Amino acid sequence: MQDQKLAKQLMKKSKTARYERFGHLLSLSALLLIMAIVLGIIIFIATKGLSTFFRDNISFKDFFTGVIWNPGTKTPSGQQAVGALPMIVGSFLVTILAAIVSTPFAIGTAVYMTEISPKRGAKILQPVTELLVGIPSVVYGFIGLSVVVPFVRNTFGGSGFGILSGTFVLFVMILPTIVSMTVDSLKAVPKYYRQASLALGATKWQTIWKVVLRAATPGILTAIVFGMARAFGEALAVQMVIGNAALMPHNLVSPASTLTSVLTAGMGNTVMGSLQNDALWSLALVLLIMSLLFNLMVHFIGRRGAFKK
Amino acid sequence: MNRTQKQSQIAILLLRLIAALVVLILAFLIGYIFITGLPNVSWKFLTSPAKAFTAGGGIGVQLFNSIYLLILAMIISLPIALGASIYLSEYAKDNWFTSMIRTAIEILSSLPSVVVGLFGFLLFVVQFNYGFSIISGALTLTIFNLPLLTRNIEESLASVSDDQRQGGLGLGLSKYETIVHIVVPAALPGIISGVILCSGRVFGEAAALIYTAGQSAPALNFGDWNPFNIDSPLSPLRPAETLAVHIWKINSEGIMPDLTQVSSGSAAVLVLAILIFNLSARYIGRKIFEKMTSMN
Amino acid sequence: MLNTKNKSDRFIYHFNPEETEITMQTKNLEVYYGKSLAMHNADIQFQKNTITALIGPSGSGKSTYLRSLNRMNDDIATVKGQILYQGVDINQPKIDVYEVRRRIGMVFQRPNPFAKSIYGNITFALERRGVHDKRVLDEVVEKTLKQAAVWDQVKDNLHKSAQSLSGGQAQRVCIARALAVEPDVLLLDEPASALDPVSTQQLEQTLRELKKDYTIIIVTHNMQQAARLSDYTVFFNLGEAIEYNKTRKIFTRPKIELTDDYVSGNFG
Amino acid sequence: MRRRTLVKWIIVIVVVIAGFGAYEARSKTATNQQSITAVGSTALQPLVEAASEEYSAEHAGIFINVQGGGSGTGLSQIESGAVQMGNSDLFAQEKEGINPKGLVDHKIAVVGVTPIVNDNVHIKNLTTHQLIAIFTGRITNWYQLGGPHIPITLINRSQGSGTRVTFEKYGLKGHESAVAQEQDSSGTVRQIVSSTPGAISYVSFGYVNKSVQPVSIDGIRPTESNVMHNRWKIWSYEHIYTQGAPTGLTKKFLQYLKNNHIQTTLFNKLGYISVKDMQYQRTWQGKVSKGSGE
Repeated sequence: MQDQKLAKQLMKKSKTARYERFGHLLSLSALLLIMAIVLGIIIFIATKGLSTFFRDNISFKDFFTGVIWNPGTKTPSGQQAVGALPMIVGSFLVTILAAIVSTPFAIGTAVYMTEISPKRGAKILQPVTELLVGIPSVVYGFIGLSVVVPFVRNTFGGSGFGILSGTFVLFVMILPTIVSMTVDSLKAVPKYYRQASLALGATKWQTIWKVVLRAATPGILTAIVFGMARAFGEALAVQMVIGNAALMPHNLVSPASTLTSVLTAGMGNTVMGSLQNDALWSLALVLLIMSLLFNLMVHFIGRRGAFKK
Repeated sequence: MNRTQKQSQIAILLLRLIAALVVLILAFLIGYIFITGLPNVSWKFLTSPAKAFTAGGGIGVQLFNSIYLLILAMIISLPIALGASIYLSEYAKDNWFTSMIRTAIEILSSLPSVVVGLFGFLLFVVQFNYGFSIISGALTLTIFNLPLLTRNIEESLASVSDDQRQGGLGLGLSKYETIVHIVVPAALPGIISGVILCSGRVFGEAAALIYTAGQSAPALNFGDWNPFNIDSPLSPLRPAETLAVHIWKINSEGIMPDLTQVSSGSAAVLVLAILIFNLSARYIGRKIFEKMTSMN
Repeated sequence: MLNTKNKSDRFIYHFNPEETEITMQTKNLEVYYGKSLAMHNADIQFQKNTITALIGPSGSGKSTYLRSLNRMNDDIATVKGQILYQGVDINQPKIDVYEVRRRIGMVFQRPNPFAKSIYGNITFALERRGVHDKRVLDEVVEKTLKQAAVWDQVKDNLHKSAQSLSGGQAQRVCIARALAVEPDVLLLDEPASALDPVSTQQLEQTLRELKKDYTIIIVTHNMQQAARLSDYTVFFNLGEAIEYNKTRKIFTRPKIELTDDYVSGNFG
Repeated sequence: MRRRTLVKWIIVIVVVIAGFGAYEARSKTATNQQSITAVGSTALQPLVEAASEEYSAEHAGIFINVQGGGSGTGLSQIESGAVQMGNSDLFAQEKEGINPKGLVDHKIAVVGVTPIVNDNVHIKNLTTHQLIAIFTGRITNWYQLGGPHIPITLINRSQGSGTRVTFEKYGLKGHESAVAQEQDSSGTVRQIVSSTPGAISYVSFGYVNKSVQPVSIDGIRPTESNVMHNRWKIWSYEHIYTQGAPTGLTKKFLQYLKNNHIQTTLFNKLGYISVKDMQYQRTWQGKVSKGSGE
C-alpha cells in the first residue's frame, strides 16, 4: 500500500522536470537558430560561388591556377581572366605570418596577465586590449598607411606596400582577440594544477610551460583559430597597406592582395548575377573553404599536441 | 641558485618584456589616436550633425546611432548566443556532430564582414523590406557577432567547475535550473568579457553596416522619443550611419575641407566611447555579480 | 577488465526484512561506461538510520556504485538492474529523477558551495521548488545549519559568500544545503578527503548525530574513518562488492582473504 | 518573491500599454510622410545627400534616404525595383549584367577626372602617349620622363569603378591599365598618392587638394571650363536611373536636382559640372556632338 503511494509520488512528473524540458528546448532552439543562420550563409555563398563554374562555365583549373584576375576579359593566352591564385597565396601568407608573429606575443601577454601579475594585468592590459578590438579597421588602415608603410619602405625597401606591412597591421589587429580568449582559457585551468606542480618543486616557469599551457592548449588553439579568422576576414585595413594588386607576391615587400580585399573592393562595382559578381562570390567560397582547412589543421595539431603530454 | 631556477627567472623576465612591448604598442596606438584626434573634439563637435561638404560638421547623430545600434544588437544576440552556448557546453554530447557544429560556427566568423553585410542586405533590406534601417543593421550585426559571442560564452561556462553542476543536480534540481542559477552567475565575469569584446567589434564595424544600416544620418528630432515616428531617435526603421561607418565614409569619399580633423576626432571619440562603455559594462557586471552571489 | 570470481570469493550479508527496515537496496546492478562494464555484483541492503561505509582501492567501483544510488550517473553511464528505494524501483524511466535526488541527497568530495551567500546556498533549492516564505526559509536555514553543526560559526555571517568559508565549514554548509530539501538518505562521496583532521573529526561527529534521522551511505578512503564511524561496511574491489558485513566484523574477522589484505594494509 | 513576480507583470503591462499609446500617438503627419531611397555611386552620393537635406528642410514629412554601395549596387537595385533611384557613374549600357530596357536615365551632372601625382615627382604635364606608357607599364621610372630618379608606383581604382572606366576609356584611349595596386575609394587613393614617393593615380576633380599634384595632358589643364568645351576629354556623366518614368516624389526630387538653384550653389562647391553648362554631349558609345545633352 505504502509502496504504491510512494511509487506514485515518484512517478509524478515534477515541476522540475518540466523546467528541464523547457530549458532544454529553449537552448536547443537557440542553437538551431544559429545553425540555420550558419547553414543559410554557407548555402548562400556556395550557390553564388559555384555558379561561376557551373553557370558561367569557368574551369576550376583557370580559377585556381590562373594568375590574372580581371573577370569578364580574356588573358593574352585566351583563357578567362579569373585566376584567383595571387589572392589565395596573399591571404594564406598574410594570415599565417600574422598568426605566427602574434601567437607568442599573445600567449606571453596572456600568461603575464594571469600567472605573473594578475593585478596589473586586470587593471591595465585587459581594458586596453578590449579597447583595441573596437577601433575601426579604417583607423588601423590609416595608421598603417602613415606609420607602418613608410617604416617598411625605409627599412626593407620597395614601395612599402606588401605582405610585410599587412602582417604588421594584422598582428596588432588580431592580438586583442587572441589575448583575451587565451586569458579565458588560462583562467579555466584549475588552481590546484598550479599548486600541485609548485608543490612538486617545479619552478614557476616549469609550471607555466609544462602544466598551465598544456592544460589550456585546446582553448589557446581556439583563440588562435579565431585570431586567424579575424585576419582572414579583415579587409579595409589590409587593403590599404598590402598594395592590393592582384599579382603573385615575389617577396614580402612587393604589392599583393588578399581574397577579402579584392572581394570588398569589387562588390559594390559589380552587378548581381554577372560573371564579375559571381567570381567575387567564388572568392568568398574559397575563403570559407580555406578557413575550414585552417580550422581542421589547427585542431589536428592540437589533438596531437594534447596526446603527447 | 640552480639552473632550472635561473631558467625560470629568465623566462619570466622574457614574459615581462613581451607584456611590456605589447603595452608599448597598444599605448602608442591609443596615444596616436588621442593626440591626433582629441584637439578636434569639442562640445559642438559632439552634438552637431555632420556636414556633407562644408567644414564644421559634428558627429552627434552618429555617436547616438552607434550606441543605440549596439544596444539593439546586443539585446537580440545575447539571448541567442547564451542559449546556444548553454546547449553546446551543457547538453550537447561530445561527438563528431557537436564538433562539426562548433567548426561551422568558427568558420562563419572568418567571413569578411562585407559578405555578412551583403547577406544581411539581401535578406533584411530587400527580402524583408526593412530598408536601410537600424533594425536591418542590428540583425546583420547579430549574425556577425553570434559566432564569437557563442564561443566566448561557451568557454566561460566550461571554465565553471563541474563540482558546481554536481551540487545543483545533487539537490534534485534540473540541469537547466542549475545552469541558469548557478553556472551562468558563476561564469558572469567571463560572459561580460565576451560581451565587451563583441561590443567593441560592433562599435568598430563598418563594412557590414554600409549595406544594411546605411551611410546616411538624417537629422533626428531629439524631442520626439516615440519609436513609431521616423525622425525619432528610437525609431528602428530609420537609416543610421554609425561612427565607424562615418569615419570610413569620409575617408573614402569625403570632400569636406576639414576631413582629417573630423576623421581623427571621430576616431578619438569612438575610442573614448568604447572605453566608457567597457568600464560601465564591467561596473554593472560586477554589481550584478555581487547581487547574484551574495544577496540571497 | 574484470575478473569474474565464483560465489565463494564473496560474502554479502543479508538482513531479514521481517526484522529490519531496509531503506535502500540494489539488485543485479550493472554500470557500464560506454561498452565496458565498470561495476556489477553488488546486491546490498541498507538499513534505516545506520551509517554504511563503502571502502576499497581507487577504481574499485565504490563511487560509481554510490552515484548510481540517486541516479547521478544517468548522463555518463548506463545503469542496469534494480535500485529499490523503500521497495520502489527507482531505476526506471518513468521515475522522476529530480524527486529521487531530493529524497536521496548527495554531498561531494570537494566542498562545492555555490557562488551565493551561505543563506542563499541553503535556501536555493527550496526557492526553486516554490518556497518563498521568509519565515519558513529562516527556520530551515537555522535548523539545517544546526544539524550540520556549523550554526554557531556562521550565524552572524549568513549573508557572506559561502565560497569564502574554510574547507571544513564549507563542507558542512554543503551538508546543511543537502538537508534543506528534507531527504531520507544522505550519500557522501569521500566528504572528508579535502579536510584537515580536526574538521574531519567534527564532520564525523555531525554524521553520527544525523544518523538518528537519516540513512547515511559514505564512500571513504580512510579505513580508520570507516571503522570509527560506520555500522556496516562494504568492501569493493575491481568493480564488485567483495564483502558486506557489520563494520566490526569486517575489521576484525573478515570472511574473505582479500578483505583481510586490504583492511590490514597489505594492498591497495 | 511573490511581490517580485507581481512587479514583473506590472512592468510588462505598462510597457505594452505605453507601446500602444506611442503607436496611437505617432505623429499625425505620418500619413503624409513619404520616403524614397536612392542607392549607388559613391561619387554621386554627397551631391544627392546634400540636395536631399535641403529638400527635406523645405518640405516637411519628406524623407529621402541616400545610400552608397557603388554603381553596380545602384544599377542592380534599380533593375530589381528594390529602390526608387539608382545612382551610377556609368551608362547602364556600359555595365555588364544590366538590362537597360525600362530604365530611364537622368543625367544629373558631369565630373571630370584628372591624373594626380605625388608632389616629389615635379611633373605637371604629360602627353597622352606618356600617360598611356606609364599606365600600361612601359615606363617605370620618372627619370624616363625627365623627372627625378624615382620608380613609378601605379595606383588604380578597383575594377568596375566608374572613375577607372572613364579614365581608361578617355584618358588611356581604351588601353587597359597594367595590374597594380587597387583601391576602392578616391579618398584612399589621394591619401596613398600624397604619401608615396613616385605615385600616380587619378581622381575626379572634387577630390583634388593641396596634398597631390594634378597633371595637365598635352598642355591642357584639368579645369571645369576645359571639360565644358570638351578640351579635357576625361569626363563622364553622373546618372540617376529610375524604373520607367519617375512619378510622385521621385519626379519632384529629380526636378529639384536639375533646377538652377541647386545646380549653381551645390555643384560648384562640390566640384561637379552642371549638365546645362556643357557645350558638348556624349552618348554611351562615346560619340561626341555639340549641345548640352539635356
